[in-house]
Amino acid sequence: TPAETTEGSESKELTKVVVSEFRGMNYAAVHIADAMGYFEEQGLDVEFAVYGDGPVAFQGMHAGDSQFCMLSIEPVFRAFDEGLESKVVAALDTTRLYGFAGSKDITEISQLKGKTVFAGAPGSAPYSFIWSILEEGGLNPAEDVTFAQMQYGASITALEQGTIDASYMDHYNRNKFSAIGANFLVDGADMETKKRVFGSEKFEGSIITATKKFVDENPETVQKFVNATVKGAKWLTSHSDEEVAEVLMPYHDGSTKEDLIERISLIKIAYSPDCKISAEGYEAMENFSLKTGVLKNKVGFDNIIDMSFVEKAQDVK
Amino acid sequence: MRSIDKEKKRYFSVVAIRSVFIIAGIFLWEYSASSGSYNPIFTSYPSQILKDLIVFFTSGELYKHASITLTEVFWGLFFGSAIGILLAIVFGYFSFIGEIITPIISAISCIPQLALAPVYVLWFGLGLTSKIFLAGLMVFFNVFSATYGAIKSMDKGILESANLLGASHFQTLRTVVIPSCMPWILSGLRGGVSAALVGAIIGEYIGSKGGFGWMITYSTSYFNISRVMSCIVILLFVGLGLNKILDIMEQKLLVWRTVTSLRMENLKNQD
Amino acid sequence: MRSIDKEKKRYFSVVAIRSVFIIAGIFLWEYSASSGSYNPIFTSYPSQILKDLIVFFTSGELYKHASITLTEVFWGLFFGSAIGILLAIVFGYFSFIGEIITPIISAISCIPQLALAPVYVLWFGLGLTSKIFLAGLMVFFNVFSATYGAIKSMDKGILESANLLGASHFQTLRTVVIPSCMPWILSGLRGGVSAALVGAIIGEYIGSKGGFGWMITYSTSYFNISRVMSCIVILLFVGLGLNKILDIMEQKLLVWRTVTSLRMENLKNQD
Amino acid sequence: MSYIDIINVSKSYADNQVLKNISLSIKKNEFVTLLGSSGCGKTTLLRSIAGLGSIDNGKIMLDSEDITHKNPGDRNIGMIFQSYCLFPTMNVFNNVAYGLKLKKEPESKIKNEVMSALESVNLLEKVKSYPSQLSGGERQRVALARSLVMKPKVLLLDEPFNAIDAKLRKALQLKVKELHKEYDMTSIMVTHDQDEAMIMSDTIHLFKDGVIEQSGTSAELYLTPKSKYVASFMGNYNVIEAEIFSKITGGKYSKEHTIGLRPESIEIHKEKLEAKANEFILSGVISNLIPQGNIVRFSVKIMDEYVDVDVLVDRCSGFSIGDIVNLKIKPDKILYFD
Amino acid sequence: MSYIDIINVSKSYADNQVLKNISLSIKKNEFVTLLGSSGCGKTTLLRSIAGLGSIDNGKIMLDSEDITHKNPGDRNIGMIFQSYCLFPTMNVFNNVAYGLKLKKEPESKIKNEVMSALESVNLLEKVKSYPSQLSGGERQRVALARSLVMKPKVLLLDEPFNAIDAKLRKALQLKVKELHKEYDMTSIMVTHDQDEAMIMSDTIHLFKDGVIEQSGTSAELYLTPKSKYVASFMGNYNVIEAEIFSKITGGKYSKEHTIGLRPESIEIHKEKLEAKANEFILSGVISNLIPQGNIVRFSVKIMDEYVDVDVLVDRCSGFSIGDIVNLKIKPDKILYFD
Ligand SMILES: Nc1ncnc2c1ncn2[C@@H]1O[C@H](COP(=O)(O)OP(=O)(O)OP(=O)(O)O)[C@@H](O)[C@H]1O
Ligand SMILES: Nc1ncnc2c1ncn2[C@@H]1O[C@H](COP(=O)(O)OP(=O)(O)OP(=O)(O)O)[C@@H](O)[C@H]1O
Ligand SMILES: [Mg+2]
Ligand SMILES: [Mg+2]
Repeated sequence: TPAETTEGSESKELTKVVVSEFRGMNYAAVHIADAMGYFEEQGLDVEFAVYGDGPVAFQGMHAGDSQFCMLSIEPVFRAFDEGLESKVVAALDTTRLYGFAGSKDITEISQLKGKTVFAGAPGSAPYSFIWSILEEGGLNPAEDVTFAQMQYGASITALEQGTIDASYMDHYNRNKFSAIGANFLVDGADMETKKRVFGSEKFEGSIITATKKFVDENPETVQKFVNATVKGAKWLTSHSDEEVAEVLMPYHDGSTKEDLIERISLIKIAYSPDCKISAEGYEAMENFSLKTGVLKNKVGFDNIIDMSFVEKAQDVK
Repeated sequence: MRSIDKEKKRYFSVVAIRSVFIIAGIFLWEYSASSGSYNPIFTSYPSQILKDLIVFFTSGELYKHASITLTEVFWGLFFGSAIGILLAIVFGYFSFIGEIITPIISAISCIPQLALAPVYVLWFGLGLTSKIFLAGLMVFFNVFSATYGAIKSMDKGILESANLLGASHFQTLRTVVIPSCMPWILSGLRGGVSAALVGAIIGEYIGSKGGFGWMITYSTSYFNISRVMSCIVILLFVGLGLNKILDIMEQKLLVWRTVTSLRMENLKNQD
Repeated sequence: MRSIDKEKKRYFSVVAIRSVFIIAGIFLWEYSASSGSYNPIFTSYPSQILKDLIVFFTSGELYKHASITLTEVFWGLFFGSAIGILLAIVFGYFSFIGEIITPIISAISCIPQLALAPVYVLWFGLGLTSKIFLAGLMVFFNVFSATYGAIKSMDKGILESANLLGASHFQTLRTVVIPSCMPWILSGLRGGVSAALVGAIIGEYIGSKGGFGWMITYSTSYFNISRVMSCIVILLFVGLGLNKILDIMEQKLLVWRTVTSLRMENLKNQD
Repeated sequence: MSYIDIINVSKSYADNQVLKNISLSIKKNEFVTLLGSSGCGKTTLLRSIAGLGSIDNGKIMLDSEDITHKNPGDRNIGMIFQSYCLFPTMNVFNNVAYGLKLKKEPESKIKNEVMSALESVNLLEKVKSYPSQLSGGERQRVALARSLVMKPKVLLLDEPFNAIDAKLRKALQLKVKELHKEYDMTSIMVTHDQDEAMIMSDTIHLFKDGVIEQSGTSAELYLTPKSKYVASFMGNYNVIEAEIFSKITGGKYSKEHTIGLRPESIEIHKEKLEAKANEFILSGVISNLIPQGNIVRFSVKIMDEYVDVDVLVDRCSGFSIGDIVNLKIKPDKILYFD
Repeated sequence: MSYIDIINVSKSYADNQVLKNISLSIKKNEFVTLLGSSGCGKTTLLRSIAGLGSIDNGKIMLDSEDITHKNPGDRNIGMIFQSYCLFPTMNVFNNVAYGLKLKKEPESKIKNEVMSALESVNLLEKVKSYPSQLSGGERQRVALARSLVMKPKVLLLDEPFNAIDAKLRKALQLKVKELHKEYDMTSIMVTHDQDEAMIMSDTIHLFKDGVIEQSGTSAELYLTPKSKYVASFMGNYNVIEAEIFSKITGGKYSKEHTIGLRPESIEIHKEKLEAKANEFILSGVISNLIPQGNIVRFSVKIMDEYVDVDVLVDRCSGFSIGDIVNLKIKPDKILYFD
């Protein structure tokens, strides 16, 4: 396997590691670690494979395409139920900055009765989130609203056109939505609602995972990977938006520096400085998944989360 | 009589061998999945798909999604082929216009429609229209190019004959051009059937509230591969069914045609 | 001389009129976006796209992504058409096998490849292979059906002539079958060009490390429509370029063919 | 009054000028044949008359109307194409019925006319066959029936019988002639068969390289060819250069004209002959003998020259290869060419 | 020793039996013609010999080898197709050079042979044209050149000259005959032109409805046809039913046979004639007069019957329509059919 370590070799050959991801701002720590050469320091040669969707990226990992996968935790839970065992080895954020935007005339969740909303792909994290928001707002999501399914990129068009009445929104796209005069039914940074929906402010949903088998067989590689990631996270949380944007540029072909700065400024509050998943956060995530039907049975922290690598990584300089 | 019997025999052995192939494939799939040579979660396997199909059917969901997708496919096929044939004919008459516009059509057909999701939503919303448009567009590319090509390669002589015998433009079209281009139109339609199905599904990916495309995305994100496969199996059957209709049309419409085989021994036996 | 001049004149006026159309379209688009009749955020507009294209180019990103996508397209076209033509010929020889297998191919072409994303990833991983496979598969459907159809409709007489003059199977293929099916093969390739581009892009949607499909997904998720449009514009040009190559091949390879127009007046002027 | 006028018509394919300023008048109800070597432009001219090919220059008038730019379908012209051009998608019946159906004739009338046309071309058994299932001659007969059934005012026939056996051909020639008369048609036929041309036509126009070399009745062309070309094209004229003729007549011939002699105008005798005034008597050896149906053609070697002599098959007994014979050439049978 | 043996060959298209148990032997270096009405199965037989069509029953032997199931390309047979079947994608030169190129002959040799073949079919000017740019006759000549250039052991010609004008046709007939001899070919030709058949062939096989009605030299078939069918097919026999002949001879004819009379075997006179033993003298009126090249055919009306009489064009002066004439029929010229 490409993950074979070549310890002891004089020329310090790098271990090749492939990371599959659905490229987003959430995983900045890893990109920084890559850009700053932290992986190389650890003896890893990291390559990124970008998928159109998290769950597919995750399947790619299980099919042997990659060693690590960066995505939201829900598919990992779901797959666990299906018999695909994975270990979550680090988290990259502390909370979820998901938002929910209504069209001009929608100011209350309750107004969405009988309307069409977009909540991302069914079964995805945003979907569960919106589902809960709607329940919170006193609606029965299964009956009171129609979930339209579309490409994320089409959502803002659909909202403006009136094809849908409310849409899931990534926090970093907030300004685009306000440009079309959308109302923020749930603002990404609004912790109050979030606490009600998730049961906790902590919600370390953007994670790095690997298959259980890989973690069991290659603890050193995992450790090295996590070491670099944690170092990246530290750098990330201790530098200015401009500096971060500068470093991230190569990972976001097609975005200008201004775009990046804007997005970073919007979501940096959620960046995790230590990459840990708290017991409280896990509880919230598991409960939330159970509530929204992603999970059928409790999984249990230890069965799916392995924080030992992150713990060890904290001291690495 | 004799030769009809031969025909029938041949047909049955073709169908029989084909069935054997398919069944063998299914068994191999089932076996390799159940023997654990790979994790069946990625591809599911026949018995599981069958179970899921039954659930899909009995729950009434199949009907709901099928009716959505099939409506899109039907109208897509209809508009796509009608406009495709029509435009091919128009360009056949006004070849100057044809030369101007066909490269534009070729170029447009190179755009991955999925990328235009926002544009489609902008233009057509999330209803049937966008899916029909997309399916129709993809059918159009197929049928148009097949028909236009056939017209450009037509035998001039029979057009001239028809004209001399007093046929108007429209009559020539109906009685000579369309019948003699029929093999190509039908082959375009065969491509069109696939295109309509794929187009409708992609349309549903772009944005929809139901249909097999919706179901596939939904199931994919829940790792419910059996359901994805169920949808694919149904699409396969729809495709087969539509192709069968085309086969029948071919048999009815192309009685005049003799099919060429490249092998001398086969050629010989074709009377 | 005279008639060559006429040809040239005709060609230039075709190109000129086509350009006028395109430019008019661009202006209309620019105007309607800038006049605010709709929110340009959804479709962007020409001047913005141009600006973005310049950035895209100067940043070196264009080169990087283009080389990825074009590699996939190239190999997809290559394998898809090679296998398509080959299989069509094989089925032309062994028409019995052809009858058995073609319906299966038609049915498979009805599967929206996007739905099989997990399966492809399983089989081919994330590298070039999966994209080439997908592009190639879609090219294959086009080229195969065009070539197979052409072979089935070939004039038996010329096969017989070639055989009598001592041509072996392979020689007949090379000297008679392929040249006389060339109009259809080229038309299949035209469809194949689109298919390769679309296939490569869809492959990149499923998962990739770069390429226009990657760029489109990425940009879409940040609502960066100008970039999406830039990619589409580039794909359009790639499509036009490849079609131009086919035009040139057509001119070289099909000197023997006279093109039919349905209009009597046009027919008349074709010598 | 002429009915069809072809006035200064020219036509080129690229550098190859096929019709060179051709003018031709055809009277109403005339049956005209175009003769000429292969590739000389006969089909091109017929197609121009039908309106199927553009012409570069000139005018075509039909019944005093300029039809040069008129749509072929509006000319009431029927044409039997050299390559038949049957509709491959229609069976024999529908091919023949095509034109009548377009005219919206009543079903029963169509059926009657088609069946009788098919009967006259002897194809009743093939009504349901498709063109791809017919033999060459059968296809040609369908093409014939398809045009005849329309009873056009002008009928153009491009080698209409060349794939049909002699016996049926005779019958069809008669049939066409009959329809031509019955329906007051004006017909223009291309044929390579001199007999056919002579039997059927009122006037023959002989082409050479895109110009008309000679026009006239078949007898005129046959008996008084204007040039060597016509002579050699029409019959099987012995064309003998002045010098050579002078040599074989032992210097008795002293003019400078090349001479033409029809093979059947030469008398052949075994006995010695006396030459009367201006007559030539040549003596030679029979070197070959080719039966050609009702005549036998002797090739007689005189010095180093061969002269053809035709004799009715029943008058030729007694001659065989190697025999020494005397040929008598009467002066009025000799044609002189420049 | 026969070279090609066709043994009990049968072939049907659906319900239509085209070849009915045909057997035929052809000697090495023979030039054979197949005659028969259109649609009687001539092309089908040729194709079977070439190996292009399957046969239902029977065997085909070439040089004592059973080739029934041998690949056409391995038979060293050349064929000129009725429909030419030129390669539309190649120009004239390449069409003709095709077979030689496959044989990997040296370039220069190919060029020479092709050019000389094209010269002999008079197509040098068209070397670069594509088939779609040729006239009908030109296409046929390309087809001819393409086969001849190969010098096959067996040459099958399916109406090889029917689109070519008479003058060139003569030359090509000679050319083919010449090559036939020079290269020891065995040739089988289909033609509708009796003259052609007679000029070219050693043996004629006359078909009728898928069986061979009569085989023989042209003279045999012409002079001693075995049946009414052969008689009416070969010449322009007057076929007269016994009853009618009895009537027009005033009862002098009393047998029960239908009789056949070649038009040129009848003497025509203006003066009254005395009948010698067994001779018949009939008197009638000239009702029509058709010039046919070197002969003129009189149609003489005797009571209600028409009898054709052929006279060389130079011997017929003095006769015109409406004249009363006397016909003399010699007994040895009469053929009797059942
Ligand atoms: N593919 C076919 N399917 C059915 N019938 C056919 C087919 N080909 C030929 N026939 C029939 O077989 C018979 C003999 O055809 P063939 O071509 O041998 O005739 P032929 O003697 O060459 O006539 P011609 O002189 O007109 O060329 C014809 O009646 C024809 O209609
Ligand atoms: N489409 C074309 N392009 C170029 N040249 C052509 C074309 N059609 C015909 N010709 C040439 O024009 C000349 C006359 O052709 P046309 O068909 O009129 O001859 P034709 O007298 O009918 O001969 P045939 O007796 O052989 O049928 C020929 O030399 C031919 O090669
Ligand atoms: Mg012609
Ligand atoms: Mg034939």
